[in-house]
Amino acid sequence: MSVTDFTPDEMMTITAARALKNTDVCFVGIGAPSAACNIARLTHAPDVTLIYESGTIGTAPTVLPLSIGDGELCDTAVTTVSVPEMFRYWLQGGRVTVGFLGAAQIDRFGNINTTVIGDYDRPKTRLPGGGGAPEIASSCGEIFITLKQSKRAMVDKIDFFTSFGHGNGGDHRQRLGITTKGPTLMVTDLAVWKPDPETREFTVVSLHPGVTREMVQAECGWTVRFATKVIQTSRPTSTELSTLRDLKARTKAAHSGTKNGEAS
Amino acid sequence: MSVTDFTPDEMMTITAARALKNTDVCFVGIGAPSAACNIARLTHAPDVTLIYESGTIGTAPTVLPLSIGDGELCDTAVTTVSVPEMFRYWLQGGRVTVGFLGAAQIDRFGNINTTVIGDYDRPKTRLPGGGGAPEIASSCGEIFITLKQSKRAMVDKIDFFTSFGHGNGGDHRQRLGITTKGPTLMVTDLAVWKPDPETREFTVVSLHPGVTREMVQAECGWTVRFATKVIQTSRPTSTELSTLRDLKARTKAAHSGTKNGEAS
Amino acid sequence: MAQFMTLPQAVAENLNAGDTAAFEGFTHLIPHASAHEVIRQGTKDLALVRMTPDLIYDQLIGMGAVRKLIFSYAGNPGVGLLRRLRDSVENGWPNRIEIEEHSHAAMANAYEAGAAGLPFAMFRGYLGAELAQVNPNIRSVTCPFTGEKLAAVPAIRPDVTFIHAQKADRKGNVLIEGIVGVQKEAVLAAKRSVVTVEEIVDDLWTHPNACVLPGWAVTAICLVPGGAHPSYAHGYYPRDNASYIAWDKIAADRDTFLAWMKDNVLDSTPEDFAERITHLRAAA
Amino acid sequence: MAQFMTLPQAVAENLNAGDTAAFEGFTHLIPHASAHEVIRQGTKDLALVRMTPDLIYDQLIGMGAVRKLIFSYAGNPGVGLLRRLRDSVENGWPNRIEIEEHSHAAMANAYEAGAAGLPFAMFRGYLGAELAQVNPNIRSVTCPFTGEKLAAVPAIRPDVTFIHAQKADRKGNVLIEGIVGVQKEAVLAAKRSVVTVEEIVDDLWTHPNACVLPGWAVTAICLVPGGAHPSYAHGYYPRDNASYIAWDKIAADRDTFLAWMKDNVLDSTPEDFAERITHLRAAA
Repeated sequence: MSVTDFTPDEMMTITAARALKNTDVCFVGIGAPSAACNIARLTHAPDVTLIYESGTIGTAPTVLPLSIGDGELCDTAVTTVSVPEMFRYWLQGGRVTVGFLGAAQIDRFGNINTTVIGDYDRPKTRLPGGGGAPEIASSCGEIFITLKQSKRAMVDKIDFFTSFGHGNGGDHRQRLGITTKGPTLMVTDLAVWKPDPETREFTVVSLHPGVTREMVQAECGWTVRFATKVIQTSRPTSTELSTLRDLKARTKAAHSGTKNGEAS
Repeated sequence: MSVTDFTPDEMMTITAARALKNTDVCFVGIGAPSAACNIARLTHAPDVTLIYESGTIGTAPTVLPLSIGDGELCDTAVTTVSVPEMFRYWLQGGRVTVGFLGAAQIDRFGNINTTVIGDYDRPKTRLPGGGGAPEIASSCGEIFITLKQSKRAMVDKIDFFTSFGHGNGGDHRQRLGITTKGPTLMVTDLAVWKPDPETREFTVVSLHPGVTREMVQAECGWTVRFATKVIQTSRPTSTELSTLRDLKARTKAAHSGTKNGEAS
Repeated sequence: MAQFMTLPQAVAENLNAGDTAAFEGFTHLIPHASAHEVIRQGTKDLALVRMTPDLIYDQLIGMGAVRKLIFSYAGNPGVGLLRRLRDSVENGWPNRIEIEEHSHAAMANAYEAGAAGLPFAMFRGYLGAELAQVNPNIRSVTCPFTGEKLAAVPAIRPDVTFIHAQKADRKGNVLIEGIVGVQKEAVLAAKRSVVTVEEIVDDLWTHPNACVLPGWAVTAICLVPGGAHPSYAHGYYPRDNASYIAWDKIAADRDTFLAWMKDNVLDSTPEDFAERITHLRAAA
Repeated sequence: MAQFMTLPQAVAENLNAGDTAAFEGFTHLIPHASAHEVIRQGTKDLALVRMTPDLIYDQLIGMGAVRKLIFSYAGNPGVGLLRRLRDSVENGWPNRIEIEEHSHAAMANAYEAGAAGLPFAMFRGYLGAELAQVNPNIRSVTCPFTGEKLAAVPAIRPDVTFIHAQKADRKGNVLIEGIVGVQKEAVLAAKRSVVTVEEIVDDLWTHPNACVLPGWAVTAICLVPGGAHPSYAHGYYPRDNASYIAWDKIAADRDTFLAWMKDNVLDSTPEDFAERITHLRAAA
């Protein structure tokens, strides 16, 4: 692959990374958010503060962690606090500007389900659960979401409200007494979405290079709304691409570096 | 002074020290309690755990601290925690077996005033206030009190209930939902007092050598009750006395070791 | 006052059938050796508490030791779902466990409240979150000054907490460093505690404000080098990521799982953990 | 993000007349230099918060800068009472300050709640204590699980908190070590914060779990060596006990007090603190 070609996944990570500012304090979810946040740090936002719920504040890993508590997150952090302190002083204290979440299931209002597929008491699939998400969703200044599009993930009606986005839309957050902005951005492998200022429904504002409206609709379980003016997402720069690929290569080397133990 | 002579103050400190067990976890008030607790540690109870409200746990100072937060308390501690943690996890958590308090004003039920002399809103004398005492008095397994007797200190009615002892006596603590024992021992420069099992009024159970009942009454503002059987407090041993005098000498040398600064 | 003893003795003395038990460690210092010893001793009917149930709880559940699970995120970190947990919840194999589910914030606050001797924890949480509708242990209190309604959950007070730590000194003072998670709170919240350590030293020689549990606040200490494998012990050995990835396949099938448990747990001892980290120490 | 600046500039930019201000430090690291700068700038009508008001609050009160005091223990540690505070409360000189009095447990919990963004703190306290009858800010909440009644106090949320710390790195990350008191909570609870430090270094080189305030959580950092004198800075200089003892006489008389304040505060600068600790450094 030449440095001017890129995968939809790379486009997604790099676009998500661009949304973070150098002054942001970001609560990082694992998976896609972690890659995006670290690319931001390694490119345009060297001073962005990355926080993982394991208690590491201001961390700067050289490889992506497999878990949210890998040793390198602590080794490179400004400080590492206990988990109760993390949730009390740092998240609930209102010090986090951006919470960056992934999603197993999401609806058009940015409500997320990572709890169950099917009925809560007799689930078809028991998912991991909310972890930090319910309070990340309400305590962070705003929420960025990143996920790979599919009809299974982007659904008309989620099975369980693990974390609250804009609820039924409009001023639903305010009516529940939530003072933070909630989801303000969703970056998928196909497009960039922002909530409509009135209805709060996620609306496509930018299509990634080579992506059509039909392609976005084909991988989304609700009828997609497009902004009046839909632009094209800027292509990854060669710096962005090489930074991401180097990070992924370092990560792969590091995580396969241990032999399979005899027991776990 | 020969090693067989001793002052009433020495008798008080040594008698108070004897009450602590090697397995006790003791929350140490400043002044007389601090001397007694450290004498216990330096004589019969080398493993007693001393906690000061500044956050030092398991401290073993070589000189008595002038304040509850002297640097040596931290230098010699097993660990030093924040003040919120001290009051939440260690005191309120129910881990302290003995709280050792002094008193500006005390009544026969071990209720203590260190807040005001006179009316609260227009006090004759504004005292320092309760500090840790209100919750030490309710959260520690039991409370030991040590003070020099005087009619000014031991009064019929205290001006302010800074910390609760046995209230009006009897089961007053239980009626307030307090589950700890409260004051179980008072050591003065003249006698050892314990609460009557029924009324909870402090009752003299032991007179220090050379002290008469009249001498105890002369320095007490209420009519003193004596136990059916009043014994004589054992004289300080030469080890106890030399340990105490060495500690005081080291302390004096250490605290006068800095010149008076030009400003404070 | 902490007693030094073997892990089998510590488990036998401190864990009873029917107990509420917490095994804590937030990705780091997960007490694998203790969980395996519990499985070997066959203690049943446990109510298990843990913010992040992962491999050890998948194993305990799959072996039928568990009656109830109190948790906030049940996954194989960085890999996927817990297949033995799913089999229990979705299919009732080997038994259907009862679930009490919270958010991380709730669990962290509930441990904190337990350590602080409080009956409940209060925090700003669960706003719009559906867990509040399916878990009757999520209630509320009203601020007597502002009128704000805040979430309330019961304090966590385990009968016994198991943790793994870097070291203890000979008086039983325990040092935990790096990602410290909720271990201090989980120990202080519990009636009894069992701490496995990488080594026992003359002096902890650490920072005055490091995370230290005084010996008198701990029940039992057991020397089990490698006892956190395949999680890691900061300063001793790194995380064995390959084992986490491998677990996904092992746990996918009941028979594969049972065979693996026999070989690696039932027929093993706490001493076997030391060997499992030799290649990791070398790599670190 | 922390800005490095002089102490006069930090005080001028961050403290306004009428503000609620906390100067914290539990015996250790008391921000004397900051308090003196506030007195020199003549900022008035302050509501001061501090668990243990000692010399600096006696000085601020005696100079008429204070409208209200929120506290839990007002004494000269190891020496006696605060004579300027007494003169204000008992005789109204130079003005009668308003008093909001708590216990240490209440104040510590209230700072903790402030740092945690909560409107109030909840704890088991004030049982049988008369303060609950004279302070309308002591209320209660009922546990929604056990029915136990617990004490409640409003969170402390100062407009500005002043602390002194050992060091900062060039990104403004601040290290506090030894007896850490409530300083972290007091800074995180406040809208703005001013931190004086003994030195500014390239790297804090400390323990991963040390008490560190990230630079982005602090407003202003000022290099003021000796700025805690006559309290102490662990690792730098010991407590100047003689100065505490001397204060008792200085504060006993209004004229002696005013003369001392002119010589040692009004006619001095933050730079003078470095000299005041030279003899202590030598003794350490």
